[in-house]
Amino acid sequence: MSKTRLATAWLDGCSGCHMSFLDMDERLIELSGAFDLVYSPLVDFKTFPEAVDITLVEGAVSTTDDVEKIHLIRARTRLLVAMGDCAVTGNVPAMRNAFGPDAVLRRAYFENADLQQQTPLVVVPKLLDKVRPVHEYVSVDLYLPGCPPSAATFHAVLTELLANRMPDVASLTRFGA
Amino acid sequence: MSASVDVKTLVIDGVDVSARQDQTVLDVARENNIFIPTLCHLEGLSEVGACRLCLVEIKGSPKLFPACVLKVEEGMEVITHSERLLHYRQTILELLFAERNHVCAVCVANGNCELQTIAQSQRLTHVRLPYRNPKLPVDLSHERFAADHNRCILCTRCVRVCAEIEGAHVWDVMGRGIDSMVITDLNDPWGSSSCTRCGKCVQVCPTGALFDKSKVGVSHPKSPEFLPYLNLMREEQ
Amino acid sequence: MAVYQIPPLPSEDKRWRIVNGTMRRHGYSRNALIETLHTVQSSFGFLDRDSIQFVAQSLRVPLSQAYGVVTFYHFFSMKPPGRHTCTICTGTACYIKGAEKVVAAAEKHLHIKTGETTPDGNISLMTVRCVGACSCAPVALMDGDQVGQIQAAQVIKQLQGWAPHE
Amino acid sequence: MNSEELQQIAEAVRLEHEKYDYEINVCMGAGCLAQHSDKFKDALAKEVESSGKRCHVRSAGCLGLCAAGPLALVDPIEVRYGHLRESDAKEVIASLGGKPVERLEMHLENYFQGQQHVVLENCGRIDPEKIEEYISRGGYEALLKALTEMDPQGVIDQIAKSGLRGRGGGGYPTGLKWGTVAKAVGSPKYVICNGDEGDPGAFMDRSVLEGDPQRVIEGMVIAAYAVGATKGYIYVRAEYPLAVSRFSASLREARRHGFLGANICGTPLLFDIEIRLGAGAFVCGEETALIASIEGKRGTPRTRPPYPAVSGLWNCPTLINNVETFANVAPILRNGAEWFAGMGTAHSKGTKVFALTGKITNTGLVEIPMGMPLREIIFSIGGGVPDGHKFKAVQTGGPSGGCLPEEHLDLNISYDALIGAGSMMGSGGMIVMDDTSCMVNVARFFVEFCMTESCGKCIPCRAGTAQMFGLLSKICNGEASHQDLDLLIDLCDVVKNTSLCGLGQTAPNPVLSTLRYFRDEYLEHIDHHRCPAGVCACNARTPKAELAEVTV
Repeated sequence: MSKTRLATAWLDGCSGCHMSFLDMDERLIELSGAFDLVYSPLVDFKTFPEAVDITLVEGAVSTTDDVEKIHLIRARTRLLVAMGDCAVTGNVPAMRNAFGPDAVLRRAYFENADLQQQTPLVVVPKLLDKVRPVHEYVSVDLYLPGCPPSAATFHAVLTELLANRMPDVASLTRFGA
Repeated sequence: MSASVDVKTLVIDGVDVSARQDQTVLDVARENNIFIPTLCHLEGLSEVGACRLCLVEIKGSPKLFPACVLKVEEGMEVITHSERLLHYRQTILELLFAERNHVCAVCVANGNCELQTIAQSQRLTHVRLPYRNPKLPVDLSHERFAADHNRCILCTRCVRVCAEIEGAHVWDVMGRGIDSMVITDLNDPWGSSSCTRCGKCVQVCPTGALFDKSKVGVSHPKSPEFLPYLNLMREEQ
Repeated sequence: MAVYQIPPLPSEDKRWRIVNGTMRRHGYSRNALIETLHTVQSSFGFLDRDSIQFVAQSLRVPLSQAYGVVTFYHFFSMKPPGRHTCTICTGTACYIKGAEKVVAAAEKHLHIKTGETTPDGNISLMTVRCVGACSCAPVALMDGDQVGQIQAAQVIKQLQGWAPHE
Repeated sequence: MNSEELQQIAEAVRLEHEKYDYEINVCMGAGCLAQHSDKFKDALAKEVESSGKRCHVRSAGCLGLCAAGPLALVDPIEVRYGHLRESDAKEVIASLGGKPVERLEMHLENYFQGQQHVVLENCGRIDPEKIEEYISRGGYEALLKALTEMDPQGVIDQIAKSGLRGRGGGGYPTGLKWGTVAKAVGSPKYVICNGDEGDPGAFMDRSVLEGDPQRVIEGMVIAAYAVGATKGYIYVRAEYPLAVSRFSASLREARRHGFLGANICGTPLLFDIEIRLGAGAFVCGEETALIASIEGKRGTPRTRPPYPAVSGLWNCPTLINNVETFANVAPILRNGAEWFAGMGTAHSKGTKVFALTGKITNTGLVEIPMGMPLREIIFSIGGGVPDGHKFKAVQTGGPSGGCLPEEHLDLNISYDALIGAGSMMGSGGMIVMDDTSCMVNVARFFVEFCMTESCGKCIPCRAGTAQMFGLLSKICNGEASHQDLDLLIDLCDVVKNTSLCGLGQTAPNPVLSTLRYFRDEYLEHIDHHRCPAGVCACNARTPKAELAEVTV
């Protein structure tokens, strides 16, 4: 049996979910026999590959770049997992929705900047008007709430997914867990 | 209580139970360890039947009934858990989560929140509805407490406990529909209102909407259990 | 038990006596709250903090409850009205006959949204849920006078007529 | 007041009327008044004086066709004039005894043929501010009959036998309700008349209150006798100032004649009525919300049971009926339950007043026997859709009702038939739409209404209607997906089945009925980003377009 092609991706989030993922520690080694990590911010792949079995997406959709990424990921993934509260609910990144992106940029690049007060226009992608959870852009197959989901949750979920079963998420984690 | 209280027998989720005639289905279910989710109900306060989470099915009726105000009847067959009820409860919870800004991860009530706990018990893992993300105030004017309207679910427990138990009626609801909001006095800052500083509203608040400022950054469990006891003491006096 | 003292009238303004009259007629009963608020609004044109507080305390209604009542009913306004008021009906019959276009035209002309008053305090633009004159739809109330089968141009003309003459 | 005195008053009015060859009833309803019917009336009176003709000019109630106002009806020749101006007075008076004024006359044979006036029998034919005129047309006979010849149970039996059902929308059997209140333990008991006609697009109650207020008072007093109530309230919208002032004046008149107060008509009956003003909240049409409002509180409904019949105003047994229901009471007692039950269908008896408006030739009040096909009301009485447009839908039941298409026009009006078709009777708004209306936009209009009128107490209605409005707006804007439509349908189910009161439980009806009959219009917005009727501003936005407009 060929190994499951697993990917993880990082949109607008704090990377805490990825840290928690790594917190599986030695259990990660135990699981790693069953998958190949084909794309992840944890490793150095440049492009998101074709024919991925499972992708764990951390973070909300908050920039034009995120929108492109998530559509690409969805197109190339069989089972998409919204990983963590930002991907599932918008969470902390979405707290700016009540104020709008301009207020955020003004705060970051003008009020709190001592030198060179200006809005970056190149390299940094444009902020969307509203930060949205992943499922408002593409269909999601499994939701894994938690901020972040615990290492134990990751372990239980991955064990099930790698065995081609759907895990019972509600018994493992919740919003804000 | 008079000695000649009628006893009724009914069936809840296939279990035969008996009840006093003045009891509600919710009371009897809880006595028999049958869990029905509630948010606006709190033992010791009047019932408003507003959160709709305790809706149950009665055999023979297409309608749903809120268990918190439904009086028991002889021979009644109650169903508290079904696919249909689960779907309705989940959707109601989704409506609550999408209505305001419930950011559990950074909420003072995280881990001690009834909304959060019930969402998990109803197996809710995401919200299909678009988040409304309204801009709402946080009132920090009170010396001891704070009100974060982003977390309020308008259960009106604070309004009822203040009016019915403390007797001050400092809290009420202003506006209507989606614009409703709990207020103190004439929509005054809580700190300069006629608040008696008793803190009951904070203890009965099911979410992080009303909280004790000293508990920010540490665990903030609420203790509304004093209510039935307090009512009993009053009856005795 | 302490005897409850009705608070003194807020000012010499004679209109407070009318308000007090309504409360007295109802024996200062709590259930006269809405009736009394109607009297305040018809006497003063709107309700403010002082008037709500006076009425609430006179009737022994909790302040928050009185404020809750005022903000629940859309007939009550907490903003002073403009010198002129243009109220456009947005009931079903009026909607079917294009009241939305009239509202949009009035908003554009006055540079305000419905529910607002022009910055010079001259004109308030309001909408109402059916005045019961559906046969004459679409309907507007121009300073309270009902005008039927209105068209945008006609309403704009009236609004122009209300503009302050320099 | 006894029956001799009543007859004396009626006789005096008759004698007075015999002095005249003609009576001209000038409509003083709010619609006609707004078009200065009062000035026309004054001109007419002046003209009568100078002409020396034996003609009586009367301020009358609503004549029905408000769009053609100011209106006047000339008795006994049954000539109706419309669009009257002050300057027309001379011509109208001069024509008396000769040919009617052709240029002003309205030919409305079709409009009146098929109508049957019970509730509106006096509207436009009496001066609503003169109780004597009401008495001269049989007014208060029913009350005297009830007080002197019947016991309270006998009155309830008659109402039950007549088959009268609540005219406010729900259609609950009136006799049954009265019986429950009569049997309820507790005192005092209250009678409340629900005049909070909040349904946008309906003005039946307004016209009755303005045109024949004594009829409502008589109905309420009879009800008070039947159920044993001592105090009554009528809750009227503050948006109806004329109805409020006419009704207040009528209450004073009724008191003066001993129909209200202590010892009504010389019997031990004690009953009086107080007016309470609404303040702009549609939800107060719901009976428990209305009670809260009379108590001076926020008009939020509460869970039932207990029903108001058992525990209502100040927790006392309370009878709540709508204006039109009370207006039917006196004729039933006067003419007998069998007479009333002889009109209508098996389960919907009597007549129903509708406010016929929208894209229809004859807009106005119509009263028809239950069981009449919708087609007859719209195309015969209403004269069909004007300006060469095509009929598309008729909306009944207000924000709680639904839109019925062409294929349902042969439906016979009754409570059950309308519900079966996905709409409801409601209080009597009937709005006709033609091909220039977008049914998705219509659904959005009603959902927006329910959203702004939701009291906010229960979450499904408070947030559910707001979410439904958001999804409908998305569809109207051509930005929605099929997933959004599925979500909308799911929300409709949840809001309908879990809301606390009737407002929320029926709020999805306009969406569900338009989805049932006009699904293709929804799909057109979703699949092709266009509005077939050209109403919605569909700008064919795609996710790409949304990206392009993001700025920093």
